[in-house]
Amino acid sequence: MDVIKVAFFVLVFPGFLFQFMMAAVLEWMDRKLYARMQNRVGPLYTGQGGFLQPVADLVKLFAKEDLTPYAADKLMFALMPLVSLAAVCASGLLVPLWVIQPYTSFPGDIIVDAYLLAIPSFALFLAGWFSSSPFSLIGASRVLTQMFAYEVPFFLALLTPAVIAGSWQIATIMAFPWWEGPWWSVLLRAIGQTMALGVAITCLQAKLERVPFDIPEAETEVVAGPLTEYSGKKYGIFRLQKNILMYTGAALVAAVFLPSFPMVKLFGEFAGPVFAGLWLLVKTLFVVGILSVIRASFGRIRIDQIVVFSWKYLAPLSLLQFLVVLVLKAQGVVHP
Amino acid sequence: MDKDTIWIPVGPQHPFLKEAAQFDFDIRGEEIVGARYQLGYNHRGMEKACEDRNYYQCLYLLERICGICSHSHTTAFSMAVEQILNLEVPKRGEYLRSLVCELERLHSHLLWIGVAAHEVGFDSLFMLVWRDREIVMELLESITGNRVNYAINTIGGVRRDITDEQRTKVLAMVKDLEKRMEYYAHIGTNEPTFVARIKGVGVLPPEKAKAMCSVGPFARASGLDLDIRRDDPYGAYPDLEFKVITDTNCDILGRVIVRVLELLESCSMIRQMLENLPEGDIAVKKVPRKVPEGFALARYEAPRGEDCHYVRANGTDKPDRVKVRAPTMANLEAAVESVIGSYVADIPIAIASIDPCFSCTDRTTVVLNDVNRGRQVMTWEDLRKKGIEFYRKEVGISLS
Amino acid sequence: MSKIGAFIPEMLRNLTKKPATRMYPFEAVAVPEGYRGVPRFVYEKCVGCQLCVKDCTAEAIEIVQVTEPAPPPPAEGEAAPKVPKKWRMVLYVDRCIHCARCAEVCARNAIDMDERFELAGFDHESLKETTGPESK
Amino acid sequence: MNIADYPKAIQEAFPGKEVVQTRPRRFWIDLQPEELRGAVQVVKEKFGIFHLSTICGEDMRDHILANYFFGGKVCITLRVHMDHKNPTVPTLADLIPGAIPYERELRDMFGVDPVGNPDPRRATLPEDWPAGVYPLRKDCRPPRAGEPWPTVEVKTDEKA
Repeated sequence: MDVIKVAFFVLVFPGFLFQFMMAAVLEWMDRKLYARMQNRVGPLYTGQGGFLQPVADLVKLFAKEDLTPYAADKLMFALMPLVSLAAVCASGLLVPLWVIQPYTSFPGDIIVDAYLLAIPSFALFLAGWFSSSPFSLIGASRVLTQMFAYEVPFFLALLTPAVIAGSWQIATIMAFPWWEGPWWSVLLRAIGQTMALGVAITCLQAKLERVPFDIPEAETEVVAGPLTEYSGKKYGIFRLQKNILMYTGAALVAAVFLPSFPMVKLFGEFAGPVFAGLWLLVKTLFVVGILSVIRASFGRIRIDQIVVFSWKYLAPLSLLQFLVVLVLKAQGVVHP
Repeated sequence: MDKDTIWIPVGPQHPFLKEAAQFDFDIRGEEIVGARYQLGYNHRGMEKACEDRNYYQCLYLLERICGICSHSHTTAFSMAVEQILNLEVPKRGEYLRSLVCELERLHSHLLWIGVAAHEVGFDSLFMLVWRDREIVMELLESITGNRVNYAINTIGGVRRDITDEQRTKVLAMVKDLEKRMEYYAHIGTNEPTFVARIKGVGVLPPEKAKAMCSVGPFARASGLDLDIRRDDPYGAYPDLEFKVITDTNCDILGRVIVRVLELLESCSMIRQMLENLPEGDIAVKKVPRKVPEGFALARYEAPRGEDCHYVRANGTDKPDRVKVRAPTMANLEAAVESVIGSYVADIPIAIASIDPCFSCTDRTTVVLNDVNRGRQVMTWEDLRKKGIEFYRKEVGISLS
Repeated sequence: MSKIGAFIPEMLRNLTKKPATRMYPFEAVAVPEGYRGVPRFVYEKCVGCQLCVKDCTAEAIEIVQVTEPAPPPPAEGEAAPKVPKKWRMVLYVDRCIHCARCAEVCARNAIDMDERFELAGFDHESLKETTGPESK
Repeated sequence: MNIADYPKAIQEAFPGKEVVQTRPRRFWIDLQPEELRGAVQVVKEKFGIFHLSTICGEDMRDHILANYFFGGKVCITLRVHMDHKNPTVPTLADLIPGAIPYERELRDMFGVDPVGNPDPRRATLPEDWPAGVYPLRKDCRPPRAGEPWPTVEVKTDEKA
């Protein structure tokens, strides 16, 4: 019985099938918002309001011819899409859709999640490196350079709520009663959290390689960067991986930074987890909406500019808010 | 080339190139240390083809040199032929020609701003600018009968008159558009991610621009005070009041500023022309089909710069030689040189900053079978057969 | 001075605006007056001077005489009745560049431009249009 | 300088040459190839016209003509007449670097050798274009619609 439960957990909910659905929904929402902000209509004809367009795109890609370059390392070239997909799907399992999740919720899962989210970038780098084309090589080196720029601020930002809650478990961080304590302590915590949220969302945008940080895949400069040689199924898997990454990354940010409510206490044993899950999804949509606005309002910056931006502004900012939180903690105002 | 240097080919097919051309860059890390270009992918043999066609056929053939500055090429060509024929185009005809020319400049510069934004990944600006460009395109369609190849010129004048209704429509459009352009000027010079990509990139010092014979907004952004409309006036321009916009930034920011300010200048010129539109004929009534022997050079300020047409007539109804020098040809060498020393990421925007149009630049080729190398020109049918055969043999899919 | 996020207000404003996209293939687009479509041939007016053929840049026009069976020989002592020549135009729409030079050069106004613009076909043959009197 | 003063000044600057004026702002001067560089210096220094608009080659049947258009407020055209057999012209690459692409085009299209041009590559023709075929000369005639495409047996130009 347990095997079936685990299989359901991994493959259906909140595993692959659910993540696939969320990826499709979020991509549709992102594309629609992006289009409307540019005064266009966006996807329109597949399903109601183009709702099925992401799925249709994926089906089309899977039906297309799959080419492997002659000079590429065949094994790594084929393996990298799967590795990155596996990593993001695993990280999706860690997102607590209800309060305490069986099998995957354990103390320290936020660290594991952060590392799992870093694997796709490495996979992308290796994919570009082993496809042996000049554009792929440039793209691969850009992936790595960019990763050094955003990864450290992202980790520092994720630490803030963990330090406030005094736990390395996402579910515990979510359950932290943020409304308790004197008003100024709540306010200070909120300021620290907001700064961390800004840093985290910026870094998430860089992790997802979207404008203004789509430097590795800059279409007009290096064709598609590391993915230049990919086509058909392998490219489809990379695309799917990117969309699932958008869901898991946004869900992680939404879970640890945006306020949660004790749903179980409010709505009871049965309805509580359902409401908790729905609330998390609403927060995820909100984060993706912000990501879309960022994507629409900026141009792409250069690789040297993102390194400068990240180490001049993002890293000091994340250090600063971390310091604020540590001081608050030492003064004993964090724990009510 | 040492072993640290990678050679990257950009083109003939590359997402940033809207037309085919080959650029080779030697890069070390992200820095460019060498650049070359090779043209010829868009050769269509137009100069040669003109020698086999009569003047009217040439006129509409030359209109197809380029989809953006189609009016420039026909105006320059008909100006050259009119010079040989000693025709005096009626004032109203001149005004209408210049009106379409300025409208074309509006849509060309708006197109360029959109393309430049797209090259640096600023797709929202690209979409909004092109949305507003559509207004100009529709006006041109209603005035001339087509969106792209206006075909309003004929030798000795223009073919269509403008109605009062269209006149008020153009004036209203100009008023709306001016407001939008001021907004784009604000965004183009203030949005930090956009400015960071264009400031100090692709620098072309004035001396170099002078030596490389640059033309148009590209040269004016380097501080060269060149404008055929003022230096060698034609059409309605002697009667109009306008400033020649120059900028001393010498980089892509300067080119954006020059183009945006030229848009506003064009708007004011359109208003002047429509308000003082003279009455009378729009074209010379009787134009001889045979052009007497002679030669003429017409210079014309196209949206991208100076457009030169040289025509030699030999007394028949066909020209003996037509030479077209499009502005991109003059600017390309300088643009490619200005990239050296900047980053790989700057290639698209630096090349695009001259508003390149390779169709304008290339014009001749004939495909011949080369027997010595055993290479043969493949027909479409042969290629298709070969593809089907390949798939049957190698992949095991039957496509037929 | 540069301002971070100078474009965000415009983006958010656009969310409430109606999209500028036109649903073209599903909703018809009206062409303006005087649009240059495809040459339309009025064969009653044509005198077969071939000027349009000469001036067509794309060599897309052919004007051919309609061959008709010879009229019955006239009766004795009568002059042969004058049979006007009839012309037929073969237009290769795939070559036509829609410059309207043929309409402009025609002295008899036998050609004008219609307003068609959705011209496509799977082969050259389907884009060949013949207008003129039916040959008997 | 006023537009009206130009004819006299140009005639003075090129003594012994016939200056043809077709329009108020168009001047045409016939030269031999070896006089070209001196004339360019005069145009640059005396009239301050640094802008070479373009170079236009022409096949005049009995000889080859290259027009150098210098465009400022007036357009001075230097017309260089060359032999049909072995046309050569001194390069302007050191005086006006912007002339390099035009000279390459001239070489491709008319077989005129710009002696001293630093760029030996083809300008616009494909790399396997047969050597010795110059498309814009009058003896090279492209096929019209309906005619078969020609197959020429020539040695491929290896240096390109």
